[in-house]
Amino acid sequence: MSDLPVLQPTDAKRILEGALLAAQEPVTLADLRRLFDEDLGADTLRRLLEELREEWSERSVELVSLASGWRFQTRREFLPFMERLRHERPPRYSRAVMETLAIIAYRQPVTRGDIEDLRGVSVSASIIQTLEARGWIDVVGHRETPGRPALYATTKAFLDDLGLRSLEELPPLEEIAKTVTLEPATEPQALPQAESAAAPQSPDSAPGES
Amino acid sequence: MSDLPVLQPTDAKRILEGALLAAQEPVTLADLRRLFDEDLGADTLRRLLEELREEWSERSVELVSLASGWRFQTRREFLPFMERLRHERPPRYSRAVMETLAIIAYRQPVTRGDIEDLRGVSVSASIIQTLEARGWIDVVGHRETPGRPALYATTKAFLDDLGLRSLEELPPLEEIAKTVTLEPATEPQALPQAESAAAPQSPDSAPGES
Amino acid sequence: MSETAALPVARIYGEPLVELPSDLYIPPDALEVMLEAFQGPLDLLLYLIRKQNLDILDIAMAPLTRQYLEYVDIMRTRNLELAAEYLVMAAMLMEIKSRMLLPRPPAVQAEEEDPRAELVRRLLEYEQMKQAAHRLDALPQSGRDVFPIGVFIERAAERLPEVRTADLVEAWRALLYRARLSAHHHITREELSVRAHMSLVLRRLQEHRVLEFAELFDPARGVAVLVVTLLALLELARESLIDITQSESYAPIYVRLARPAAH
Repeated sequence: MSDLPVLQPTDAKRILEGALLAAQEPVTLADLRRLFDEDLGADTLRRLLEELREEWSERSVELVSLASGWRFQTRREFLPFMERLRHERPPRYSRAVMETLAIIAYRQPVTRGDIEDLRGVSVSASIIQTLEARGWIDVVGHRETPGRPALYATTKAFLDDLGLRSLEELPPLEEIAKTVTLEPATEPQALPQAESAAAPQSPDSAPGES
Repeated sequence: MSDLPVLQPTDAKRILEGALLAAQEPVTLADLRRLFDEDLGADTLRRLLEELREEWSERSVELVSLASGWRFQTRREFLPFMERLRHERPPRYSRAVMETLAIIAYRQPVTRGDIEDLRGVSVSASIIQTLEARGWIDVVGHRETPGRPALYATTKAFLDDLGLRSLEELPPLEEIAKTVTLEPATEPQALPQAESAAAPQSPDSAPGES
Repeated sequence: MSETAALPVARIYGEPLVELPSDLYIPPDALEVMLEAFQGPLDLLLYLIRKQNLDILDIAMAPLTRQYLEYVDIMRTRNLELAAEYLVMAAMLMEIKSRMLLPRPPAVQAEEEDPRAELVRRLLEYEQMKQAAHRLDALPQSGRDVFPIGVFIERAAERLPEVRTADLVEAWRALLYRARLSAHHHITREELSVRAHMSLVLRRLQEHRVLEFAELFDPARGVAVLVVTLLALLELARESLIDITQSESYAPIYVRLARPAAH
């Protein structure tokens, strides 16, 4: 960029930039610090990263902070151009896969049986395999019930790939029961709370309100 | 676009930059020209690329022109820094290479034309060379059609390196098919709807312009 | 559902039914698509309920059960593969309906749980997850909407990429999606083994130029392999990749690569 001050390749920011551009995977702050001979304080490092992010703010590629660190990636707005170059629409997961993923993300850790109860249908092995192969879920333990079913949870790679830093950044669950007229409104933020969503049957709630 | 204001012709450089940074392999001039709606003369394109190269001349990453096209790569002087991060990611084959390999594995023996038909895009010689050099595919014959194209098949080394005893151990294709949505990307509300299911929209309606 | 829209055509448990359910007609061609579109009985129920703007917390069991059963019947008469879950749900709906029809003393009614409670809980929970799935799908996804940058690293010795079968699966999935290769849904394991043996035969013919027909078969490997080898030979001949010749009846049959002299 012409308006960037000319910097020497030895400059710390240029080193960070080069390392991040070449990394592909998110790089942790700890790894980034290992780039430098003398210790670069965590604060300095963070400041440099913020400056870098700012420098890249007007470009097709952006520097983002994810669950497992920092990386450069194309902006979403750049997708039409990516498609011209790749001649291809990247694949989308089927609804079955996405629903399974959502249940694992919001209700983790869950067993395959839990997922089947919630979806009301059996969950094929290939769906679980797809999510495992993508590195988005893994087995974090077993439930101590007959058969010791595996407990699935989402991984850091899942967060990274969806541009999130933590599970708290997942889109909040919609309060489906909002049509309830009798019950006092539940806390707006009440996260995965099956009970509050399901609780009330109001036999005389007016059907007029759509 | 929020951050990239409507891309002006002057932004052509930023588009080129994004495309080249995101490409895993060198990009040809012809491919780069396809990024733009109106034809960008070859001279203009070359001038922009030279300007871009100049912009990057003081950084850890450089833009280089190779026989097969243009690409960004880390500067040799930067390698010592990269090595400190080295233990990082193992190298990966590009999607084009992986898809070509998958087609040869599942559909062998196939010609380059067969692969192109399946992928819907041309398959560069370098992709085939990559797989041949690795010893994973070889020519097992020629199809007796004009040009006598070579027929490719996977080798024993391929099976060995993937830990398979035979091709039958590859995951069955029907299972894979089940995890892919074959519908065009739908709006959140569109499904299930008898109407839209009965008359699916054109599957190729592009998300952006194009 | 506005009161002004139309006069109710019927009253069901005191609730006006303004119009006859109109959404049950499914064009025959679309049936299988529909079946695929629904993720299961809960999904179908939600659709039926939402389609009529029914309050999910006050489901009118009779019309819902009837619509559901009609739908299931259509699927059955057309011999579509009907997941067992659909029938389980049908049974559950009928049970709830019958329990609601039974007269109960007011005192009992007050403390007894509404028989629909469990169904409502499941529907709400499922709908919540369904929406969550949509929202997850709407997030920018790496590899689909945004792409990680990893510029080429100039280095002395190249490390070779590792490939696992999962990577091949992923690659094939991308292909399938992109090309919507309907023709390739039908590829089976068996077909793959034929293609694998096609490669083997070609490989052997490259070494030996000409082989006697029988030499290509190894009875020690079992009947299945014999059959697959034969199928591979037939397919190779069909694709004009090999020539099979016999000078006269009962003479040996020879197999060679097609027109080897041309090369």
